[in-house]
Amino acid sequence: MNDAGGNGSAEDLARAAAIAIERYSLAYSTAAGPFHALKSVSLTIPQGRTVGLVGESGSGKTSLAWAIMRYLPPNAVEGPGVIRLGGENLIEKSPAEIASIRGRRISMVFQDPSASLNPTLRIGDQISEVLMRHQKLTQKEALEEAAAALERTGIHRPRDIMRRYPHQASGGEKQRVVLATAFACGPECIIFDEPTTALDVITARQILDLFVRLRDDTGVSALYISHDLALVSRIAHEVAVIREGEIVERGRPAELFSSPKRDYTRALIAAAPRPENRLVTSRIAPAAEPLLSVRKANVRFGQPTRLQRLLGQTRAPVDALKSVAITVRPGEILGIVGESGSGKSTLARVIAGLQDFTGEIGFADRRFARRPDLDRSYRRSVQIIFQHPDASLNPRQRVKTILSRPLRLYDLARRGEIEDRVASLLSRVLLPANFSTRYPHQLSGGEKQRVAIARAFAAEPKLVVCDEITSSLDVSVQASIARLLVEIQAATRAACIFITHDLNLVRQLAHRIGVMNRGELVDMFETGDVNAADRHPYTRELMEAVAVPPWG
Amino acid sequence: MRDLLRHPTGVVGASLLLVIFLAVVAGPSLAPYDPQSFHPQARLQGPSATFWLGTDQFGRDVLSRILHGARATVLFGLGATLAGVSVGALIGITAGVAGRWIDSLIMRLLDGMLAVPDLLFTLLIVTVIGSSTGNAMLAVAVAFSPGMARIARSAVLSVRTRDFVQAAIARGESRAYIIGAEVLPNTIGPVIVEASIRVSFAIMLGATLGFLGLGAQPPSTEWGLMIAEARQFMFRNPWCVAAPGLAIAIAALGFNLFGDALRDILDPRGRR
Amino acid sequence: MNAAYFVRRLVAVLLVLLTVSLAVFVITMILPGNAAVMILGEYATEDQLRALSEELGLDRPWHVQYLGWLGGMLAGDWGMSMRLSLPVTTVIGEAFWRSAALAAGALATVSIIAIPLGVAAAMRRGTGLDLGIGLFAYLGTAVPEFVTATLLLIFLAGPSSGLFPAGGYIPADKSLPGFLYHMVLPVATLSLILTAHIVRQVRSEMSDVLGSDYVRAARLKGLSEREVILRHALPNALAPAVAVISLDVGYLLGGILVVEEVFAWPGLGRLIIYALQNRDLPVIQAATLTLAATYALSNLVSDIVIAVLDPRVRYA
Amino acid sequence: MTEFKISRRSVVAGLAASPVLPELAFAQTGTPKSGGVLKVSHSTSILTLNVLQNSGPAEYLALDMIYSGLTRLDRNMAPQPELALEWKGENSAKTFIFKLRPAVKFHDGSAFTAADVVATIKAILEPRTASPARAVLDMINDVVALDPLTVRFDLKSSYADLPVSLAHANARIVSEAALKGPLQALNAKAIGTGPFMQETFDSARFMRLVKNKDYYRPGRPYLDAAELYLFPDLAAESTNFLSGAVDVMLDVQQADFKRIAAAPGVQAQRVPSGRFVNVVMRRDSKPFDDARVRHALAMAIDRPALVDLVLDGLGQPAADNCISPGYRYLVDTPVPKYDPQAARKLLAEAGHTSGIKIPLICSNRPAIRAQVGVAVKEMAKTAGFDIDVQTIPHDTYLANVWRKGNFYIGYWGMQPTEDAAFTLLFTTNAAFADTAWNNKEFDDLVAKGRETVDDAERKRLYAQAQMLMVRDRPSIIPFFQDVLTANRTHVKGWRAHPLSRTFYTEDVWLDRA
Repeated sequence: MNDAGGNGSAEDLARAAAIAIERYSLAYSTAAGPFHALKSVSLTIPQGRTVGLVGESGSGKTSLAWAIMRYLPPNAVEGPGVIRLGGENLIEKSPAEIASIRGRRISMVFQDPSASLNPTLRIGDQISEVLMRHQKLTQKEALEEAAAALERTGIHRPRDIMRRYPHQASGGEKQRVVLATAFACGPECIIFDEPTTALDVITARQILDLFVRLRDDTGVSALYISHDLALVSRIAHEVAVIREGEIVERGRPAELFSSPKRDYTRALIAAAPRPENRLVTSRIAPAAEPLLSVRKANVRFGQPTRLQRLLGQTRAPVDALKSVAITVRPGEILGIVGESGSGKSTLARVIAGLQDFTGEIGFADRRFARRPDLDRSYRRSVQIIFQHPDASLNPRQRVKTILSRPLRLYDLARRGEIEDRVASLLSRVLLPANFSTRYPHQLSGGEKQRVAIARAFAAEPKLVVCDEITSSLDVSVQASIARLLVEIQAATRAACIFITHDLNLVRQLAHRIGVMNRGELVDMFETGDVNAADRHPYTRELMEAVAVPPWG
Repeated sequence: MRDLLRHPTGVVGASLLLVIFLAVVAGPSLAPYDPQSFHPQARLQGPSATFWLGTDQFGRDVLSRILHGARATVLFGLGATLAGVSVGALIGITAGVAGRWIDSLIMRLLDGMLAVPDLLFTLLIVTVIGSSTGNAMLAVAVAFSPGMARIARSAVLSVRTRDFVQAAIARGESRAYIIGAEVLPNTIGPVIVEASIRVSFAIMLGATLGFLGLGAQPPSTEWGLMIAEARQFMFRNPWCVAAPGLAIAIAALGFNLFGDALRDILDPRGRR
Repeated sequence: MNAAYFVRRLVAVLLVLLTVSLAVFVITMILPGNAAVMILGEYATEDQLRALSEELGLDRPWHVQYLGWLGGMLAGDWGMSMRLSLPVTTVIGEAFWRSAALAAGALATVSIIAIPLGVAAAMRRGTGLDLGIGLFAYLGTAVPEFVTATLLLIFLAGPSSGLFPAGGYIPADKSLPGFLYHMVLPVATLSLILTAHIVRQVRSEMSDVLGSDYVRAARLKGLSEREVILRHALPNALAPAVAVISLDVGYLLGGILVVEEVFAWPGLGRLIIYALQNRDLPVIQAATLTLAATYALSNLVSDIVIAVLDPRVRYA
Repeated sequence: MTEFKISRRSVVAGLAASPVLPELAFAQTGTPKSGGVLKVSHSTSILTLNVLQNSGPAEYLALDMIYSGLTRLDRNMAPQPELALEWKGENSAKTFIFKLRPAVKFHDGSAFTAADVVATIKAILEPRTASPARAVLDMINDVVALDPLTVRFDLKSSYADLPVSLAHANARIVSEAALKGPLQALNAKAIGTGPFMQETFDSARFMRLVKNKDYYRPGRPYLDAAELYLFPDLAAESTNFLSGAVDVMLDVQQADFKRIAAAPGVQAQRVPSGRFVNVVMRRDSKPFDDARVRHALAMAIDRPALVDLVLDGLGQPAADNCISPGYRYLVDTPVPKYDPQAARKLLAEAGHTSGIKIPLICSNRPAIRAQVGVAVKEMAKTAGFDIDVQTIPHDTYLANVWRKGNFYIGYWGMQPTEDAAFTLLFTTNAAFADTAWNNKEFDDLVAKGRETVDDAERKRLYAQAQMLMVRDRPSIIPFFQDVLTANRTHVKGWRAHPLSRTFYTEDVWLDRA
């Protein structure tokens, strides 16, 4: 366990440190025996500095946050070790003392802003109550101070926002409110638990910039917890990597990335998608005959029925797709990038025949104008893979049944051959043959997504639509799935539409990239011309917002 | 199944149900006396060595009548719920799967039937088809079906939007396969949970019908009827009312606890 | 609460009542042993039966009868009760308010007892109090109304204790204390079962809220436990609790039938049982519709209350 | 007022079955005080106040207070003068002249005259009125008002008991004016000449009657008012009565009688009556066309045990003879002994060697029918009768089984006269014949009995008729039920009456200490 810097005794270091954690262990007693979440962890957050804590899900990073905030579930068993806030050991504090410390000397910002605001209370009250509790302000003074705090977050028309209820504010606005609340009482330290993950890329970037500005203005020390190494490295003075409850390595970001000492850190860095190491080498002739050509595709949601119009409930309909046109050439990987709500998933569902549309789909030499026209041969040659692995497999069917279904449906294998065809499909997605008898709940997220991929390619499709298939996986698993997809695609020469919000990842594997915004295809370019002059302004805005790892 | 045994209410519920199940299956053979035979000299006696739970107004042994009555009462509850559940689930699933105007038509009808309280709805039907155990069972089944239909429908709607069903649709699977192999197996869970809780309501509804003289008729040994007949004599031998009342409570409690435990196990979020 | 929402809900209620009226009419039309036999009873001869059924219009085709009846209902002329030879409107009018008093009493008692109990159980989850409340809740829903009513009758109204009157009714205008005094046991029976049912629902709603992110966030802002519960947890648990109570109004209306029979409370419940036993068709149809209308309207009222409590619904 | 003496024999029989019996003969203590409100609880609802049509137990009480008939039966079933002061039968009881009480007013102030009597009797005889009294008055050919205070009855055949029939509960006098309007109007508004006037009538809850100040019997009624409270639930009614909330409990259930009798401040009354439950066996249907089967069933029922089990001892075993103790012309017929072996042998003789399997239909109202059904099933089992008891709703029973089925349970109140009892069920053209006995000899005896005025001759004729009934056993009448009522000790003058149709409420007074 190497210690940062290693100079001077632990005490004086601690005095200077806002937060000092020494050899702290934590376990959760469960029916299946104790689960060791933190194993003798030591971590110091110097005054006015920001320490990044990076780890995958289940690494114990959030447990550490709870330990610091003294908000542990009843089945938590704390081992030896000390957590000091400005020299005082929090573990010995009484609940009353802890209550007075929380929000005043140390506060916390959560991942999902909309969940951490009380839906039945106005926003203004949720900020002022902290001020009234800790600063003993009157309600009027507290509301004034709250408005000022909101002002500082750069939110426009703060007084108007304060009167509104949480469901009337956007994700970005809500996170600004949470930040204002956290900074309101000028705490000594603030813990950030993945504050930008639930936001879209551009808003996330704005919130990050806001965090840096507020931190520098107030000089508060901060613990920034995240799974995104690249992002943390841009804002943290020091980064610690945590794995299964142990801090594997820590150091300044630049050193850590340039010369990682531990294998796990190295794997983490490698897994983070970087545009430069391309996974796809093949070239697609620009003039090739397109396999799929979508023309003037329109989708409108919430069209009031005659009866509703009669009763005067005409809510404005939403146009999810506005005359989108794209083409995909055989063997090509077309990347589609856009924020949530940009219509990229709707486009995927239209192509896969799951969403009614107006306009025209051309496939090979056939034309389809309406969803019911999409016949079985079209559906066999166009397959779709979904984002959430555990929702895309029927929980009551074994892997064998799931994989054999397409074979039987398109009678690609006689009864006898099914068994070993399934085995070969499993091996193609690097899963052992004995997985065929398992149920989905017995597989990990990554393994389930591999089965989904195997199911898609079982039909020997000409086009596979991938709708954010890596977004809900851990970073390291994401990388392996991406590589697997590219290998199978190359082997089968099937075309692929790869939809994602992660610009770095799409630049690694797509031939061409389309950018969508509010239901329109605003840009389409060869991956290489990503920084060309004639890029659409929205594309450029996206490029800046995405954190590119600092090295190289 | 084993996590049912680790679940406190599950254990209590299961043991109560075991007792009830024993009474239903082995009741008649365990009964010390013939439930109908009179013992005129021993009328309205409290529990004694010869009559463990005492005797009723005709001198019939209350314990034997309860053991014989288990079949009439519990099978009434099970039968009514089963019929109500299957009809209700069928309607609910068709509404959930068909969608569009069929769905809204069925829902309007269900709202109409649900607006009438269960007991009143059952009374109406029993008065129409005449009061007897069979008719009362049919009435309770009909009264239960709207509630069950609504639960089945919501279960279907929640499964329909799941990705694995969308994948099946995208593949071009037939509607029958989608319903049969993908949707139905995943809606059975919530339906079973609701059914087991409703059995206790069915038993109590049946007993209330017996009390109002519209359910089982003499000489049946249905527990609700036993209470109704014995109420006149309750001041002289409270046991002939307390014993069947207790039996009903045990059966209703058993199904209730078992249903709740089942719901917690099937619903991963775990309400506890 | 925009007007369109209100209009939509009212239309839904009317639609529900129309379905109920059709269902009730069809059901009462196929009653065996028609009403004429019941009225004239054992001394009637065939010709008298025919004369009476003509007089009551029982021989006209059923759809003609339905339209005639529906027209009458809407115009406020609910016809004459066959046995009581009183206009149905007066018969039901009086009985309705007496049942409404019982229902209001029960709902008030339940809201005062069940909600705090449910909240307490959720806050002290797993302790003795929670288990005790849980047991009471299970027992309450396992005992039919007429058994609870009988037990209350014996122990609280028996000659030995004589605490409360054993059933009966005194009009409020004659003597309010007498009226309330006679309401105690019927309301107690209804409340016992409803409380048992609602405590469990409130408990699970409250434990959901206590486990929510915003309650955790409130605690981590350093607010006192009292503030967290009163300002953050309770308001969010109240709206679903009201929804649950409104759903149980149907359960309550069913219970009233039995309680009024046992405690001789001359309300709508007993009127329906009498009408069913005596095949008094107009009273059956009108009373069932009234009950269904009450239930549908109570759902509407609870929607409004929920909208008041939960801003998300208010600005839907 | 004459105390009621029970013939020794019937008391002994009744006594045998129950250990303690409350004191029966009541001495009249203290001088009556006027004033006060009598509160009465009853368990069957008052559905109609139409005195010509009503049949509910509580309805008889209310209408006995509001209306009066030409004559009224005392507790010995002898007709006493009421609206008629005196009457005499002419040319061997084929015509009757009734002299009416002068200066009597209806509650609305209108005068009572012979025209009202004529209108009422005509209304009763009109089939459309469907009045139960028609069965006992159908021998009237014509009724004429000779002058405002005299009425002449011309009968189709001589009938000595006309004054008794005119005392029928549904033969009370309604004003001519009221009868001009629609009959249904009488259901909710009752204007009679009786001791009490209708004040409020809420059939689901309670009824209040107030004192008729100008009632023709001076000094009566003592009470200021009477209030009748409906308690559909028997347990609630008895608890309410014992807690002192009401003064009189109209009908006491057999199950509760001993407990109420033993309660402090309560006086329970029990009087034998002719109310019976009968097992109807249609002779024109298998297997009851064979007399041996009927006699076998008669021997297969343990009647004293039945009285114990179903009536809790409060009744007397009967011998299938519809004439109960208390009738003048009763013939003491022996109660068949319970002998299942003899019954089984008789059945075998009749060809049913392996016994008989047959359904017995019981209506579900009142509950006593099903209780008797269940008890008979159990008792007759050892005699080889496998009886399947089926309980069905009352109206389905009325519509499909009554007077059509071959084996079911009937339930009948006591009739005022022997003739009424015979012609109710057992003569060939009886109003509600359902046994298909159709015995010509029995019909002649009843018809002759109706015409003879000479007492000894009538006794002989009716004795022969009763012997015929026991010999042929048209239906099994296992017991007669006692009428049970109860009142608080401060209530004086409240008497149970075998017919439970007339209550003399005007003689009741409250001895508030």
